[in-house]
Amino acid sequence: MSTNVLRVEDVTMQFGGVVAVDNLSLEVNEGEIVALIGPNGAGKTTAFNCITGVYEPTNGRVSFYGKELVESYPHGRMKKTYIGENGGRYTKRVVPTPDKITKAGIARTFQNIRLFSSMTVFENVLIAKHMRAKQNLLTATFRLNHAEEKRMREETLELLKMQHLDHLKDEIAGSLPYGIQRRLEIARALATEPKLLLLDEPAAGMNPQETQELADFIRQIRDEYKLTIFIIEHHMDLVMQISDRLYVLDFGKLLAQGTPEEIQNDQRVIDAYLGVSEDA
Amino acid sequence: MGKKRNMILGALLLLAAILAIVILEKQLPPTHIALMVLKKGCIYSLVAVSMNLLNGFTGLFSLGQAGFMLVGAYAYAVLTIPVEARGSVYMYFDGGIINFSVPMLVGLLASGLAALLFAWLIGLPVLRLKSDYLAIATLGFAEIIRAFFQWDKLGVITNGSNMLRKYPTFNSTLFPFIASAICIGIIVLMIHSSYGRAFRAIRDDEVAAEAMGINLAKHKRMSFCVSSFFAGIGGGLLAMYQGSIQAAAFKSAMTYEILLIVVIGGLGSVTGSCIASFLFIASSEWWLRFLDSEMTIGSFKVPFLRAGFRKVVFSVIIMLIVLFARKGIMGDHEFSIDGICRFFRNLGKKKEVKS
Amino acid sequence: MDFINKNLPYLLAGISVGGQYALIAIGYTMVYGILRLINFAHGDIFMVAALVTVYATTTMPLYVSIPLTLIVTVVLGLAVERVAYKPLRNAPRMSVMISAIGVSYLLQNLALYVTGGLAQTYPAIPFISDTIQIGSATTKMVTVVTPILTIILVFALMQLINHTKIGMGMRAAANDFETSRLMGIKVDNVISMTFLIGSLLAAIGSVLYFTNYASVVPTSGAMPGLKAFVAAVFGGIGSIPGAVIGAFIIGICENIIKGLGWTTFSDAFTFALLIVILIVKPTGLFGEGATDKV
Amino acid sequence: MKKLAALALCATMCFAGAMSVSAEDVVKIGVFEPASGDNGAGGKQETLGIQYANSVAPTVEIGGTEYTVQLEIVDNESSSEKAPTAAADLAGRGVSIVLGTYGSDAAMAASDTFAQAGVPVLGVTCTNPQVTEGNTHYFRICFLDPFQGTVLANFAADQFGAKKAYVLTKLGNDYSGGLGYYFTEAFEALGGEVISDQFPEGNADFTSYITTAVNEGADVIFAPTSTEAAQLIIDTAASQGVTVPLLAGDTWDSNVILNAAEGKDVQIYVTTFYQEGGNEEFDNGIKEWINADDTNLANNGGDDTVAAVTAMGYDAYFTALEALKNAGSTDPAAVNEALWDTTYTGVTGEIAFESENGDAIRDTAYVKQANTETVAWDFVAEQGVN
Repeated sequence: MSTNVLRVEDVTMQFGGVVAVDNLSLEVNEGEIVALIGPNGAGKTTAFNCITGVYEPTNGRVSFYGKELVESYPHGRMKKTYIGENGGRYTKRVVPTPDKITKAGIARTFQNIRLFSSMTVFENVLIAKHMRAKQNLLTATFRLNHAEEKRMREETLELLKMQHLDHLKDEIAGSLPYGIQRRLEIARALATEPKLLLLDEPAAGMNPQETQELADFIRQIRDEYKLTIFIIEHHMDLVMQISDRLYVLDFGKLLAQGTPEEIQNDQRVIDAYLGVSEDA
Repeated sequence: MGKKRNMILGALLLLAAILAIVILEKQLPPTHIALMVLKKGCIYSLVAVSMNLLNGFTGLFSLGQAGFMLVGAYAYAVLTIPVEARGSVYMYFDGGIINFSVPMLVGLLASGLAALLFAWLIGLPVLRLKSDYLAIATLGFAEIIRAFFQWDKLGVITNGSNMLRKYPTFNSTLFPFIASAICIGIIVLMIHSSYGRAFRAIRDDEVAAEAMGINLAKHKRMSFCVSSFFAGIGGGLLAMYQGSIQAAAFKSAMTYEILLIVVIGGLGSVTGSCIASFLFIASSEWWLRFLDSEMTIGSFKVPFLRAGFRKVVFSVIIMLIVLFARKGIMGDHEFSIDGICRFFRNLGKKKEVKS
Repeated sequence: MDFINKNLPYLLAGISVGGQYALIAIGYTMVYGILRLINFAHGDIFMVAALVTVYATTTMPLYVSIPLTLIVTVVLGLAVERVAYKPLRNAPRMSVMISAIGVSYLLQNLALYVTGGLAQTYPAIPFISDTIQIGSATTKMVTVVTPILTIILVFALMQLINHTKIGMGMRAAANDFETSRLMGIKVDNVISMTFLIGSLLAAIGSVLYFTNYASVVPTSGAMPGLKAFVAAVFGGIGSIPGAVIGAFIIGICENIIKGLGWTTFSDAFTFALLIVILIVKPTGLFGEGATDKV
Repeated sequence: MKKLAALALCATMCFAGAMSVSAEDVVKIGVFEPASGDNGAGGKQETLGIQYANSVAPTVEIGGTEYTVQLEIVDNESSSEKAPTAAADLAGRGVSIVLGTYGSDAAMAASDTFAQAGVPVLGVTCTNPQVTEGNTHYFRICFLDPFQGTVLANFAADQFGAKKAYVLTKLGNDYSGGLGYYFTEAFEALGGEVISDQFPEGNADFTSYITTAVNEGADVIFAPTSTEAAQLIIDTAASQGVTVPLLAGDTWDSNVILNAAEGKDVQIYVTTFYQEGGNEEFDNGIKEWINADDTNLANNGGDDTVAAVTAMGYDAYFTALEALKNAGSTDPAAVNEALWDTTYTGVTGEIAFESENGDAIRDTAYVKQANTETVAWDFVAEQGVN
């Protein structure tokens, strides 16, 4: 049994009267590629957002390497209107902003690519180095952080080289083709030096060949950077090919979990998902 | 190579500008309108660049600039009025309670720091607000600050709503030019530093910036405070330029003017803001003034020309720029020698295509 | 009784001002609801309406000049939308807002040019300019007329929005601009309609407002405009009842503040109220929250 | 193409800026007055007086040469912020002396610029003491606020036996605040009680202020404000049925006030520099001149009532001519020197300057009451300080 990286316990996210994520619990272990699948609107991205601090979960806890990262319980107006489960179990509110979570070692990409579109490829990746640099506003402004800045630039260039993006480094990110934007977004996430990488539908809009390349790429970065990867995806080919384990979400609830084979043969999953929206 | 050449060229340009000012000052009487416009243009450049840092580079739509300028102007004036002049300035408040005065440069620094302090306090609550709400909240704060400084209970410090005067001012155009150049230089250095990149990342996409480990609250506050610091210094310089100040002058209209300068110059272009400042000040206070008085060419009396026409023409020009040259003079590019070469090359190309 | 006698005038003034702010605030809130644009020029359109009345009454009788004012104001509102906002529909929001500031600047300077910088005296309109006695307070009829008229107009407007096709279009556009365009709603017509209603109410507001405060200067629209906007935000932007209630609250509070002797802060107080509400409840009293999609 | 157009525009602007006019045997007198903003109305009336005077005496003999007097009129927008550049503009046009300005704020703000340019300024109706205090280039022909405030306080106490006064001033306005201050000082010295309030710029709703005055049981309301605010104050006071007298300083001496008060049940008293009828020849002359030109008529507020500031403008012009004659030169520095000893007997009385700050030596003010039926000013008293 390898070390546990991410543990999600009883996470519920309720918007008004709608429960988008319902009492979700899951685990991701070191070195694994784990996928979260489910039909459109099943609450996958919402689950990601709860993990990365974009939303404060209504209830539940998220831990990272055994350390509590996010925890909350229904409070304020939610106290009365909460309709999820395990309402009384959590008593603390630990709600870090997304940047804290990134700093802790969880990086993510977005379903609809979110690059810094007016900045160059190089700058996009360089931004990720900002948070770990030893500098402050004064030293940076007056260039007293010269060594640090140089290190950041070198590391960025190295990363771009490894991702074969170095020839594009001075291009404006927003003007790049879609597939390259995807790769750049992942490269940018890698630059934050994460231990866990969350990928939100990385294959969206790709053709079969590109998808295949992506599959290889994901495995490759896992090995190269010793990453653990948690992925949301629709492309079943991709998911079945690369995942070690899968979680299936439907209407916010966990429907099933297991290896790709187990899931493929799970009647509930076939009913709820596979049979219906193969190519959603 | 390229970078070095640009730096040398930039330094040469700066020297040339200083030389030009020195020559102008020798040639023209000290109150020549050209020099007044240059002085005010320098000050507005600084303020516009500081606003651009916020609106153009960090994507925070703030309309509080006049408020911070007011704080800066007051801090400068209150601290530097010579002790012997206080009696006559604070005539309704028995000379006020401050019985010391600091040197000019210290006062100028204090004007920046005072604005920074206010920005820090205001930033705590308002920077959480999004776009328009932030704009309207900062606008509101500027109005509150204005009322606060006019409050007669604080009259012993601020002289209530009355004018502050008799503080040290500058005579040479070089002073505001160099002061603004230094401040703008610092802002440029910052924009090109790691923090500047973080600010631009926030402008492009807040959510992604946060996912890159950039602490939104902290960086927004930083940008807000730095911007206000320089707006404060700009306010201090403006106080020096005017020779007397009054809180009533720092209305939201002033913020709008600066915002228009920033837009005309191009959001996200420092040189654009500077160029636009000079053009704006010169057109509104000098070049278009002839529109305000009746003129006859031969026996033909030019219609429409009377007091106020200047402002109508001026605002029409502004509207045309806002509507048809949406990116402003410089877009988000910077002025450079290379840029000029490219401009003319493109101009040539376009003509070829047409013919 | 003495207490009431002393404070009744403040309250009356507050209600009256509140009603006038409300009529302006509706224009702000509707435009913002659909275009997400703070129409900074709205207060100036209100001022122009007053100037039109001033100039119209010098040559024609009131029963012509007031309808004329309403028409001219509506045309102006529509023209501003067409010229200054429509070309920028796909531009960043900041550009549109700056365009609005530009229009406001232009209208003020035009007014300055036309009036020659002199304050214009607003004509006295029979009936609503008459003085009446309420309890111990003497005031103008307009003080009483304003809130009643405001409520009637708002009621009519609500009917229009809730029960007509164009009203439905407005609600749809406010909810999701792009989708409603896709669903075949003629968004441009809806926007024009919004500006039409907003300008019409501003014109009516100007008649009431300047009957009370009978002097028009180019900057007359700026402060009422800003305060009406604050009222719209206070009530929850996009919500018409919210804007009206917000306007009354601000009008009354402002006058109470003045009555308490804090006159220096009467404007500042309005903004302080705004900031507090934005921080405590960013969506205003009746606004609906929206979550950003990530 | 767009860029080219922009370039062309810039070029034209530069050209226009570089244009300048010059002629021989012309002496330029600067008119530094607001034509817009809060004091626009007053500034225009003051300018009218100067223009009329110029039409009466278009030339002046200086040092044996006949010079044509050219007026250089610049709008300072009633703003202390715009004043310095407007002043610089004037100085740049080579004026020998400047007249103005209505409103002490702009006068104080522009003072340093004029000092730097070495141009003497003759204040017409800027009454705040700080305008001339401690400088040698700013003179004035009007009385000062401490004097005016005291006169009004005495008048309130003597005429109405007032014990309690409500003083309403405009926030951030040196004229208003200053006069309010001196009135308060004098009124309290007479044993009266003062309740003071301030209204912010752009305020249109005076109901609350008037209500406060009534609630506090004030015997007089003193409101030294611009005519813009005055209109609203009078209107509100009338509609609230205020019976106590409204007092104000020289700014209210304007037909704007008369028109606002027309047919209303209000008592308005003002102190001023000149009473219409004081000089028949001047009155008739200027009325004819105003009525002859639509623009002038509009600038005077639509009728031919002669405002005191117009008379003051008229006198200021002739005082300036006197100074030019005494100087024997158009050099601003010489004019500045000559001003100290210049005297002139104008329609508003004797004009002479005291030797410390260059303030006018004036010891009387006229008190007038607005007649709401005839829409004219009735003379009440000539009041000094004693």
